[in-house]
Amino acid sequence: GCATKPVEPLEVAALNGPTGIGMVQMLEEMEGAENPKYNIALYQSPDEIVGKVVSGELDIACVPSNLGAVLYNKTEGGIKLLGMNTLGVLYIVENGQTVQNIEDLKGKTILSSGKDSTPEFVLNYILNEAGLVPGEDVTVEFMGNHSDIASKLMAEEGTIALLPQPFVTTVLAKNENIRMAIDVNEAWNNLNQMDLPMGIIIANANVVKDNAKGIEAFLKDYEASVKFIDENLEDAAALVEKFGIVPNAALAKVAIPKCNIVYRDSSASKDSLNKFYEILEQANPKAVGGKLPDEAFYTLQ
Amino acid sequence: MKLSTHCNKKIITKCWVIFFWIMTWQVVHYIVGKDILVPSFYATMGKVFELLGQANFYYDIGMTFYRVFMGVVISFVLGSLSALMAYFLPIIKELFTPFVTTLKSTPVMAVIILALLWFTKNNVPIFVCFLMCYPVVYTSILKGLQEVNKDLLEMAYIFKVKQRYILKDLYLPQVRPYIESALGMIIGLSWKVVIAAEVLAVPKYSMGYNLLSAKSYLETETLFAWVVIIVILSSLCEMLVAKLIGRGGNKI
Amino acid sequence: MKLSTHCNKKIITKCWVIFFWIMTWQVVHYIVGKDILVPSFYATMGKVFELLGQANFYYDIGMTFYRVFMGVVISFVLGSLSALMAYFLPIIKELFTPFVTTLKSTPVMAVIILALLWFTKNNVPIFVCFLMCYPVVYTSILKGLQEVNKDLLEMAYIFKVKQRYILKDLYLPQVRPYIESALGMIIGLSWKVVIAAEVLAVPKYSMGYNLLSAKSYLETETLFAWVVIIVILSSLCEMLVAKLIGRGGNKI
Amino acid sequence: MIEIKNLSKIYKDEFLYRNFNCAFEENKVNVILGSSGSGKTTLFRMMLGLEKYEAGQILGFNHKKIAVVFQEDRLVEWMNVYDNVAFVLKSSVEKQEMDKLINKALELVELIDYVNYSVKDLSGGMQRRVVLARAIVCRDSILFMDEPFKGLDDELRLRIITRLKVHWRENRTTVFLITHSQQEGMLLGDIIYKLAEKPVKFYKI
Amino acid sequence: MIEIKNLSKIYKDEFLYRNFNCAFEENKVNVILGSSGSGKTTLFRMMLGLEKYEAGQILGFNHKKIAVVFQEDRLVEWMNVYDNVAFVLKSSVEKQEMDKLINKALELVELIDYVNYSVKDLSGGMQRRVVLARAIVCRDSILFMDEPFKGLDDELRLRIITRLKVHWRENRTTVFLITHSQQEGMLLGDIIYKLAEKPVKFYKI
Ligand SMILES: Nc1ncnc2c1ncn2[C@@H]1O[C@H](COP(=O)(O)OP(=O)(O)OP(=O)(O)O)[C@@H](O)[C@H]1O
Ligand SMILES: Nc1ncnc2c1ncn2[C@@H]1O[C@H](COP(=O)(O)OP(=O)(O)OP(=O)(O)O)[C@@H](O)[C@H]1O
Ligand SMILES: [Mg+2]
Ligand SMILES: [Mg+2]
Repeated sequence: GCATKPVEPLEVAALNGPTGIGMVQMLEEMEGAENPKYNIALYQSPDEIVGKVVSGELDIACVPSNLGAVLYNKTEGGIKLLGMNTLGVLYIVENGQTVQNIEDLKGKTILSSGKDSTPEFVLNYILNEAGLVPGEDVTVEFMGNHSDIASKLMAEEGTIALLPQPFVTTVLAKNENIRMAIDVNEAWNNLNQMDLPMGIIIANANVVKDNAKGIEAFLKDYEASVKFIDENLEDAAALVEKFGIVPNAALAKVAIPKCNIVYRDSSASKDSLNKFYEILEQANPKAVGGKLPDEAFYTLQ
Repeated sequence: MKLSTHCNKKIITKCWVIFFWIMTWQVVHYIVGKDILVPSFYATMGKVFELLGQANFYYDIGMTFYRVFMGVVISFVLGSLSALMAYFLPIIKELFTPFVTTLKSTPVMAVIILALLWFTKNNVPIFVCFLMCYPVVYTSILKGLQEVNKDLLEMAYIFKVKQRYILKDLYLPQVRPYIESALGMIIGLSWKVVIAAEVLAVPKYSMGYNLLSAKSYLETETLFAWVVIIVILSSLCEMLVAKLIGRGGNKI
Repeated sequence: MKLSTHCNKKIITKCWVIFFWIMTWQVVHYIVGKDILVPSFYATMGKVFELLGQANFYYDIGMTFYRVFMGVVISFVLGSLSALMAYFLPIIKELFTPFVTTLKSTPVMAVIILALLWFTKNNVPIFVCFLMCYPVVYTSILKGLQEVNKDLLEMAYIFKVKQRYILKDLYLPQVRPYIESALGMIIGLSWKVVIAAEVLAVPKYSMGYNLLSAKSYLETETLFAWVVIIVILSSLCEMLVAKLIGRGGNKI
Repeated sequence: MIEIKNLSKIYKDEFLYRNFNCAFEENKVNVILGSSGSGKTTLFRMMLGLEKYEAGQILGFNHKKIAVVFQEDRLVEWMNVYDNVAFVLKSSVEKQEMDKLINKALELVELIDYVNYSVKDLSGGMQRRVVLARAIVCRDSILFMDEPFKGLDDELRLRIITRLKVHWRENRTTVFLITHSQQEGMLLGDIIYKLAEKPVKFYKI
Repeated sequence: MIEIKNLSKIYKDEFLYRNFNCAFEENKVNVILGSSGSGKTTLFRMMLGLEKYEAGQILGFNHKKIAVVFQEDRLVEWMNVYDNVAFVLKSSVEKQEMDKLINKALELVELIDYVNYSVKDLSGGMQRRVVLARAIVCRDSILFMDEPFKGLDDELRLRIITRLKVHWRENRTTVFLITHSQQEGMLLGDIIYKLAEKPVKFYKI
């Protein structure tokens, strides 16, 4: 009887940013399909995704990597890691020429968004490793969202800020005095010999158990979509514009390669993710939901 | 003849006032000196007309308007009904007071996760709008009811006038200024709140989403253009409601 | 003796009401069935007491309270002053109407970057609070002034009573219900808005920041604990203001 | 029979009424005289159930229809003359009959030309006459009138009083009438009571 | 001399006053009689500058102090008796003198025992007496009185009128008094005017 029943589409959520870009090909395929395999929705803020993951409304979701650990702990193992989809996209940008390396930040003020999330922890980590104490040697001013920082960066000369892609590209395109001063991901790589995981794919544990085939198919499609972006930048940029992730294709063409969109399955992501969580936990256990996720988070059975 | 000169004079004053504020805007523009922070009036108007030419624009407005409308209607209806109940039944008042106080001061952000769970994306802004507007309506109308002339109520009671006439002919005209002031407050508030909530919940068709993307992409002119459009729409709503109320009954 | 029984009865009603809402909370908790969405009353209270034991807690509260206080005072003072001016000078009213309409419907998000530029981080929430509360005060008090009894004003005018006595003895008592309703509305509103703005501007010491991190880490119990604290603080403020107003003059 | 038994009423720790007893006759015009501040209006308010009293009973009003001229006008400011009168009728009377009744009442008080005037546009005496019309329009009601002719000039007052007298005789209306004018009392009253001050005593004249 | 020249006033497209002329004497009590709705209050309001008129002039009031008993009470409900009277005085008189003046005025209207009563707790006639006190407390003012003794019983009214008569004679007060009672007019008036209706004509009696 099972075969005759029409398959329920998987409910998929991604953020309206790099994680969404990774799925443009799937979005395109699902549009107008008779029996779509997936229902993909792009969300603006993680808040929405959180509620729906907890209530079980969503089957698969792309979330910032620390939120994955938090959700895993708070739902007591109700979710599982499917893979890593975005690597580091953070840059320190400057409206001026004073900062060439991390040590130059001494005595300066950095604007940053993402209080209590990945940007804060990463920034603190690399500053500490460079021998600078955040709050003493460097002032970090947090602001509510990226665009406020971007505006301020453009309006005031001498501003230094920590920004993610694709904002960096947008800002650079708008004002030629602004430049990328430090590639934070590179700095992280140098310190840890590992990638900086920014975004991951998670799934509802029940769905993983009951619909293993569907999940597997999804991951295949996702991988294909990532490959498509890598190989057909032109077409991908057009789609990114079409789904409203970036306002125009020209900008998207510059931004996409910088967004570090990848696909690594759960076992391949485990090490770098675990390392990342360890660093977070040392900084603030709450950032991973109280404790490190255990083995079950990484295994799909 | 006399009336029309009077009207003309009023319109002329209005024009001067608008001119005054536009000048103020331009002065601020020059003082700040950065297009990305405060664009000029001229550039903003250009964007407004550009927007007016787009088909999607009307759909976005329509959806947002629908949310504002629902938010206002729901909070107004529930607000006045519960104020009425609270006025007539002291026990309901006792029950509602802590509830309304809570609503009044619960930060939207704190319940947004819950809200997103309970409602679909499209309706979250309506809920948030309700959360902000309901206490305003309730507080204002309850106050109005409490200030109703007791002498007239005694009179109607003695003459055994039916409750429905007492409500319609005595309460309504006296509570009307409070209703008007509540409506005046929530119409502006609702536009602002619905759009703020749209920025959080990002329904597909919405003005909030446009505002957000204008801001994300640092298109300050577009941002200002949207603000201008919002202000105009909200004033239109207010005028419309004032007209409707004005016609609905005689002035007290 | 009689008074005290009356008081006792009132307190008992209050207790029942609070009990009722706590039960409702628990019922919702059981229905939703997920601690991370709706924690139990018991767990929330536990968190509240945990927070009460922390030293930083009081500093956060103090700073937020300062912002709420400033926001309320500034918007109340400017709101009533401009309503007074608008009432007495028609030209000012003409000038202010579009300004207030604009304020009423301008989405906060759209001006936050300007605000961050003009004010320091610590003061942005005050500005945002002003933006939300000022139109409420203005609208309500202007309405109140327009509803003042004209007969008494004529009387005072004929007897050549000084303007200051007219304001104090005739206007004030009649506008008081409107002032009260405005204050009742903005005190709740201001807590909510200040905290929302703190989430946007992230000043170092603030309740909004705590709320935000509770939310980021999905510590729903802490989140609810903060909401409880906010509601209690805002009710206390409201009660305090009601006391002050009640003492400030005789009831109309 | 309308009876008041052992009525006591205290204002500011002073007895205004103390073990007060009296009986009024039905289908008659009961006039109540008394100096300013003696307690006439308070008596009315207690009989109407608008004022609480410390002890005693007031009997005879069960389920009877009542119409009142309050000492103050209590007109509904934002309505016109017709609507003010109609307001007390429309809960019990059909539209068509109402029109007839209202016209009759307004003719009696000589305001038929002002039906559509807003009450704010009337002179003080005219407003008082609307109040009067609002009470007498109620047929089969016990009438309570607290200085109904206040502010009317002598001639007009006499004309109205004469008409009312006929009208009340015919319908055997029960009326309670407070007045300050002995003349009015004499003209209209079947029985006249005079109040002596605190605590109130009653004298039949 | 207070003069009204060619005054015209239109209400609802009808002339209430049309080319109306008259002169009142100062330091005298000018009584104005006229039936209900004839235009007395309107005349007062025009003289006081509270009502606009279509044409004409009213002369003789420049910078004079004025006190009024309006036809309605216009008491400040949320104040007590003392404060209601003090309200019109405190802009021009010292606290100490004010006390004396208020006491005298309240004695004249027999309300001295009620100084601290809230006006809401007074009977209708007592409220009217407060209104009266509020006007006569203003020395050196031209008095405008619209049915000041409305709602007072005959005896009290006579006592008050007698006192006022002496008082006004002594101080040569200019008074404009509207009344419906011929008797009051006779007792108090130096000159009596009678209004004939629309458009108003004046007869000196
Ligand atoms: N605002 C108004 N609009 C239209 N007509 C008015 C207005 N005010 C007064 N009138 C009319 O003017 C006439 C005179 O009114 P006024 O108040 O002067 O009478 P009055 O002589 O004082 O009578 P009363 O003794 O009853 O107080 C009345 O017929 C009244 O209907
Ligand atoms: N609410 C109140 N509180 C205290 N005293 C009151 C109150 N109402 C009335 N009184 C007192 O009761 C007495 C009688 O008042 P009432 O109004 O019955 O007088 P009245 O006979 O109607 O006089 P008038 O002819 O002046 O209207 C007055 O002395 C008044 O001061
Ligand atoms: Mg009385
Ligand atoms: Mg009059």
